Amino acid sequence: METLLNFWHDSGIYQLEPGQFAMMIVAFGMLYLAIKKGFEPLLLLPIAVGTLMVNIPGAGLGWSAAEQAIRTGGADVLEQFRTLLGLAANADIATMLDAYHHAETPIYKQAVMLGKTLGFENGMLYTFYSMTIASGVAPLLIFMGVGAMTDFGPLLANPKTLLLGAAAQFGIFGTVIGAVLMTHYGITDFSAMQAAAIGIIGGADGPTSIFIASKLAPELLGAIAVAAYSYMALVPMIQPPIMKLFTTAEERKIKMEQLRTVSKLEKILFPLAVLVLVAFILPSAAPLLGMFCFGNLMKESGVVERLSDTAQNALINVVTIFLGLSVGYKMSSDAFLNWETIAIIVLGLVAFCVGTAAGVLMAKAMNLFLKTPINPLIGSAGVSAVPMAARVSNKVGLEYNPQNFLLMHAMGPNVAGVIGSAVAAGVMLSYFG
Amino acid sequence: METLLNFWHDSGIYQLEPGQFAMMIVAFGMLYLAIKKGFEPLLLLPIAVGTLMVNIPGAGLGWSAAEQAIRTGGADVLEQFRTLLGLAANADIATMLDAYHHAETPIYKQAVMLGKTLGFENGMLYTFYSMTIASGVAPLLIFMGVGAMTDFGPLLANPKTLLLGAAAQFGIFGTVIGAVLMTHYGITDFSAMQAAAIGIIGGADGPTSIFIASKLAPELLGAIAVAAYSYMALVPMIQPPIMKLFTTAEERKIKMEQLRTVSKLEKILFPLAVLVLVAFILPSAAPLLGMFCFGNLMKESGVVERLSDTAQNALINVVTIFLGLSVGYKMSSDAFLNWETIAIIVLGLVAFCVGTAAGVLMAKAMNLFLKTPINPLIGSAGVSAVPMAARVSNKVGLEYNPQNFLLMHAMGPNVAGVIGSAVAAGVMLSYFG
Amino acid sequence: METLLNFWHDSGIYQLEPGQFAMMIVAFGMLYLAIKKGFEPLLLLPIAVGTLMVNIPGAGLGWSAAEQAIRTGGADVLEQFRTLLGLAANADIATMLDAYHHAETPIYKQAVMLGKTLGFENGMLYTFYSMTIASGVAPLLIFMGVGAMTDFGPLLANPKTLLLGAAAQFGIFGTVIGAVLMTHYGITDFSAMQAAAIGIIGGADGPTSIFIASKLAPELLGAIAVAAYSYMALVPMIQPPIMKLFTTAEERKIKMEQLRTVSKLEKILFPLAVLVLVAFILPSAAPLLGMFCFGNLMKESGVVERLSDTAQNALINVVTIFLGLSVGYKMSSDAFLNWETIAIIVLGLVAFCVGTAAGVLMAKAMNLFLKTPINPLIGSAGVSAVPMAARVSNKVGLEYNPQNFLLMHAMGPNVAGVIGSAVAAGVMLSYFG
Amino acid sequence: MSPIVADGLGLLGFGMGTVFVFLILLIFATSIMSTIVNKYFPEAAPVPAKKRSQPSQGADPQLLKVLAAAVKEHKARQK
Amino acid sequence: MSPIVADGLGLLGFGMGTVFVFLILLIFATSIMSTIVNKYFPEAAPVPAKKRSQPSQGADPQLLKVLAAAVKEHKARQK
Amino acid sequence: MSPIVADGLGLLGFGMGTVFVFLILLIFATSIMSTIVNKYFPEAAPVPAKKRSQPSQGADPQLLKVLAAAVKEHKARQK
Ligand code: NA
Ligand code: NA
Ligand code: NA
Repeated sequence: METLLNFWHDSGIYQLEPGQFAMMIVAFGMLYLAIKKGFEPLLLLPIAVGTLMVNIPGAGLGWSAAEQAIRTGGADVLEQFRTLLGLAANADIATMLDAYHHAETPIYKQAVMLGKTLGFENGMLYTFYSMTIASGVAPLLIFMGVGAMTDFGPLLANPKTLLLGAAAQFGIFGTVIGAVLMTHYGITDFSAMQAAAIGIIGGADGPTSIFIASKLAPELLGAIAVAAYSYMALVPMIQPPIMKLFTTAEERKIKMEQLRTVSKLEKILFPLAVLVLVAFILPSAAPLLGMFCFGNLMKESGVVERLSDTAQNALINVVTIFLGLSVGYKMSSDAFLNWETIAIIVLGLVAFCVGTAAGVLMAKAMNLFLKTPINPLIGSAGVSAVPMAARVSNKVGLEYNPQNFLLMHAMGPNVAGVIGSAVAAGVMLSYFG
Repeated sequence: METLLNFWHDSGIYQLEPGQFAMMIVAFGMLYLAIKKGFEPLLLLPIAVGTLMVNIPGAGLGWSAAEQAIRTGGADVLEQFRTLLGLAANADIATMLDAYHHAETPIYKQAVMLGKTLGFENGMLYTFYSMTIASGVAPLLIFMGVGAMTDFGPLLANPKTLLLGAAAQFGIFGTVIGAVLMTHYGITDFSAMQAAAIGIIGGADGPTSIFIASKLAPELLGAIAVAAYSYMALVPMIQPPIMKLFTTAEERKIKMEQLRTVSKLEKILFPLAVLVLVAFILPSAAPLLGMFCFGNLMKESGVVERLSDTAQNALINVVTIFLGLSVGYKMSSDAFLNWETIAIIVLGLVAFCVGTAAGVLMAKAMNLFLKTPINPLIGSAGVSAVPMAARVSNKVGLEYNPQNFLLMHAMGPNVAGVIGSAVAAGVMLSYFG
Repeated sequence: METLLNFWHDSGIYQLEPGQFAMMIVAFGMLYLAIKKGFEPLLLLPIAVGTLMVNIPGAGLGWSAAEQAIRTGGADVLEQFRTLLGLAANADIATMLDAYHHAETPIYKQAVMLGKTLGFENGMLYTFYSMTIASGVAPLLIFMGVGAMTDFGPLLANPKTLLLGAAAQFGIFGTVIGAVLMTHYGITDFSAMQAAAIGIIGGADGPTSIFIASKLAPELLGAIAVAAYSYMALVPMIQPPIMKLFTTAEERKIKMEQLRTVSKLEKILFPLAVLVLVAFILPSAAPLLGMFCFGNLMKESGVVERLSDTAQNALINVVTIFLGLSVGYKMSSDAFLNWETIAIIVLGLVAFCVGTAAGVLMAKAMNLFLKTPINPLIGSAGVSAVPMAARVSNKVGLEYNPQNFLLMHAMGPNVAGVIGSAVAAGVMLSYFG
Repeated sequence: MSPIVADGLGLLGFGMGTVFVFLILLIFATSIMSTIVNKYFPEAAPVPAKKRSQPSQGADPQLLKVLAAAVKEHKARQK
Repeated sequence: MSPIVADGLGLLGFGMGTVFVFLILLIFATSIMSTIVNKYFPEAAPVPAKKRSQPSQGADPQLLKVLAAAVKEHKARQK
Repeated sequence: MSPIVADGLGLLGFGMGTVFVFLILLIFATSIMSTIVNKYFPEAAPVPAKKRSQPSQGADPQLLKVLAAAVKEHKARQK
């Protein structure tokens, strides 16, 4: 009878907390968006499954060895953790967990190590998170793969569109100001680092968002990743009204002449030029842009096709699977179900809108100086979200001039936006580093 | 002359122990079975090579940094290990190795760390074993890949065949009883955890067996893995006599009507249903079944084909290579060449027979209540060993009724058996956790 | 204003050291060779990018957590490192870095761990290096992939060509003598281990060179890897003059009869025979040759095609990417820009020449005893550099006898050279182990 | 009864009990799910998903020619 | 001005400043590079490289390679 | 003789010695193995292994599906 009772106490229903149940609903919502609506399914589907898993009551998939030890260890185990955490001998488990989660880095790391030494094990999702995100490796490898898929031809044919990619980053820093003001007026309680991590959502670049969040505000990583990928999927709905708001029908009809062909050598030299500029101006952007340029160089050099192929396929796919599940580790109810998440979602939307507007307005400003005007609709592509944003420019353009194909012209600012937000990420790392 | 002597002392022939030689013979036997007889070559071939490697005298491929230090370190190194292991100052190397191998987890882990700090290195197979099996990662990734290859359509078309997959798990728990009784009567000296790990062989599921053995009885992992994969390969020889023993010719001729088509949405919802049930009822099965359902969801959702492809191919292949070699790490002569291994092999055979019989008898029992009877030959497929067991059902069925194709009907209990043994594995982890 | 100044101090141009600039030039030189000249681009391109990255001023991609802590940590952090490194309380950062880099293994490892415990992180390239090269895993996996690509058919048809692969290893040990004499006469200051690591360049085998250098002389790894791959690419230019110097026109015209067909079973048994010989004679060669034989067995067994495929493609490509970048970690200016590098380059060239000559002369020596003479041009293929060296033999042969196709005959000594240099590597590990 | 035999029987009881409870619940869940799906979402949901993997209508003669040539060459190479 | 607002404005200034400086420098670098390439290395370099990825008329060797791999894999899976 | 030169000569001797001993033993082992194989298992062993990769006769519909998918992916990649 007693064992039956134990078994019931071990079951999920008995242990289920309302927050966990709510997060399961959130996970199902993400699955619906990913599968039925096609919202960035490559990331949202694994994130959703990771969310489900981490919220399974009692399974401890997201517990470190330390948390495992504190929750399930005997009196002598608890004693050692109390000493390490500097707690009184009668501190209960909730107090210990709280102290552990908010411990300074050295103590935190020693606690995890103590747990492992005592024979406890890290949960599966904690292991995945440590290996892929906390180490920074996974976003970098995805950046390498994205680099190997990127064609800088349109950008090289019309390098001044780099300015559009620069302007659109205003979405990032404008959002930082928004987050900072929300804190200033007492609406939220974001630190400067958290505000910066939230702002990067406006870069419309999933791996960059995850990379920066893992460095500056890991506690917000779940919400930031979900917001970033969701809005990237919503680009076709968010951008057109803004694009139309800031342009006249006349401007939208501006026809752009065909791009010149770009030679192979230019394409090979471009990633090297970016890398040298990074080295000389903004070393803190070196990991992200270095791996990106490496991927692109593998592609354009044409001599390492088997490596380029692997970077674009097997490797990026493996990393994506683990990255998605690992984000799930940060989707526990206490990290996600609070006002900060709402604020992040609102600010993320603002970021996208501001970035889109800044790109369009920059294009209009450039037209004041250029002999051959550019169609301001391609400015919105500067937020990156490759190639979705460029397709949106093309589609809106066709609505007003069925002969005007903007896709290739928009690809220039589009890939410029990727570089732009990686630069912005580097600034943030340098500012807080 | 002295150096020549040293060289001879370093050579393999000089150092070769009879046990190592015997294990090399075992390895060649496995290679013969894998290559010539086609016994689960994907696993048995790497396991055999791992076995060869770990038994190379003096190469130390299976030594941890601690063992390397104890075997080859100087006096000061030995001194530190004696202190850590609590041994007298005159303890010899054999005593130290023995103390190290049987040390409590905290001491064991500290010894490995001490070895590394002193500049010694883990051997290759020890490294692979730690990364893939001890961490639990490799079996989970294989389960994900298997999930991505599994079609639950036949099961969804006839969900009551889940009962056959449940009944066949009797092979697992019946074998536990067998192992326990052998110990009770003094034939062997298995602990309860070892008995449980041996029982899981009856699940006819290689990765599950390795996963459970690594948690409950790592010292038996080699024998358990080899037994599990060997018997899975022997399914076409083991099952038919038992199937015929428990059925009448009339029953074997029962014709089953064609299965209804199953909609895409049902296939998408099924892995989610399993995952929710796991969350609510048996959280300890979450890692195995979670990854399995994740793989299946990737396949069925149809929106992440590149991830599903990678999970089924590149990733599972890489993991299989390392998993096989790593099992070899547990194939040292002192771990394998003893009566326990014989007992495990006998018990594994019993497990398969009992599971097969239980599945068949369950089908017959169900026919007492069902209007449309099911062919009891599909009951044997409940042991899993996908898709071998289902093919056996089909083949035996065709012998008695050349028009009766049971393959699709047997696929239902066959995949149900996978879920069933993962559930059984969860029960064991929960029972001893 | 002050912050602007800080920003300028953070920039790369401000921090750029002349050595870093020079290494960037070196990197661009390697890129030119890899992309334009086709010099082993699969390795040289990633190495070049790694070199660029590690020399980005201030980015710290090659810093361990300890170096990161010493360079950027506060007073209390420095205090702890001074204590660990046994330095005076007023030791400055340069002194500390020097002490850290030259610390004994236990202290070095404790320093890295201290850095991590204090919350600092290993730089990206340091992480890659630790995981792939320091652990020894990457060269071993490449060896496995190479094994899965190797056809021992020609060797089995004419096993006496193994002697040519043995003779060519004279390049390795002759170079060791060269390095040792340079030290003896005060030209350089190589230790015996460094001399051995340099000699292995003569094996014409990239992964073996990296593997041995990482064990015996990690401080020279960058130069050794670059020299090894560069000379492998230069085989078509280095070898022909030497081959002609040591042969008469008559000898070069010797026609060899067609090789017999080799049965599948022989091909399966050959890697096992190698592995058994390794086990009995030279256990220290077990990791390299074990993985090589494993790869070959996967290929020849024909029963694990999906594993063999993965070993030859996805896995080896992934490993190559990381291996190349990781070599870059050892391409810092202070490790590369010195006379040792020049000496290594000179010695590497000598190694290739000596090995080539030894192979050719061995063939001539064998002809004194053989009834059917062999064409001494295939002797040069014994240095390995598969399949480049065999193609060179073929090409030179065709120059003198347009009907004499030596390619298949040269493949025998060519793959024998791979085994030969792995054996030589084992001898070195055993000698210094 | 020795403690290890008790453990064995305990595992047998809990184990087979849990396996049956779990799979019986899964039968119910699956049946209900299937009923709902087939009643309220009959083949509507799967269509767009299926489209992705459906072989495009119309046989592309050139493609087939290329394929035939490829297969032929592949087989020739295998010999 | 509270310190966090100062941080925000600092980030805005440095951030947008650096982004623009970086990308403007990149425009110059790219333009100069393109000019030099098109003047001194006009299409000479790319030709041999391009050949690799250009879809050749008739039988595409890369396509054949992919097909061969596909056939091999398919057969392996069928076992 | 300085110790490092001694080390070098030692390596030379042991190294070339071991390399030759190893490879000469391998010649013997290989020759014996080949003789036995060709005498007692002449071409019998390889046949079943070869069968696996033999192209099946006739057009395999599943094969064509795989090929179509391969072409699709290849073209997608080429874009
Ligand atoms: Na962006
Ligand atoms: Na089963
Ligand atoms: Na060689």
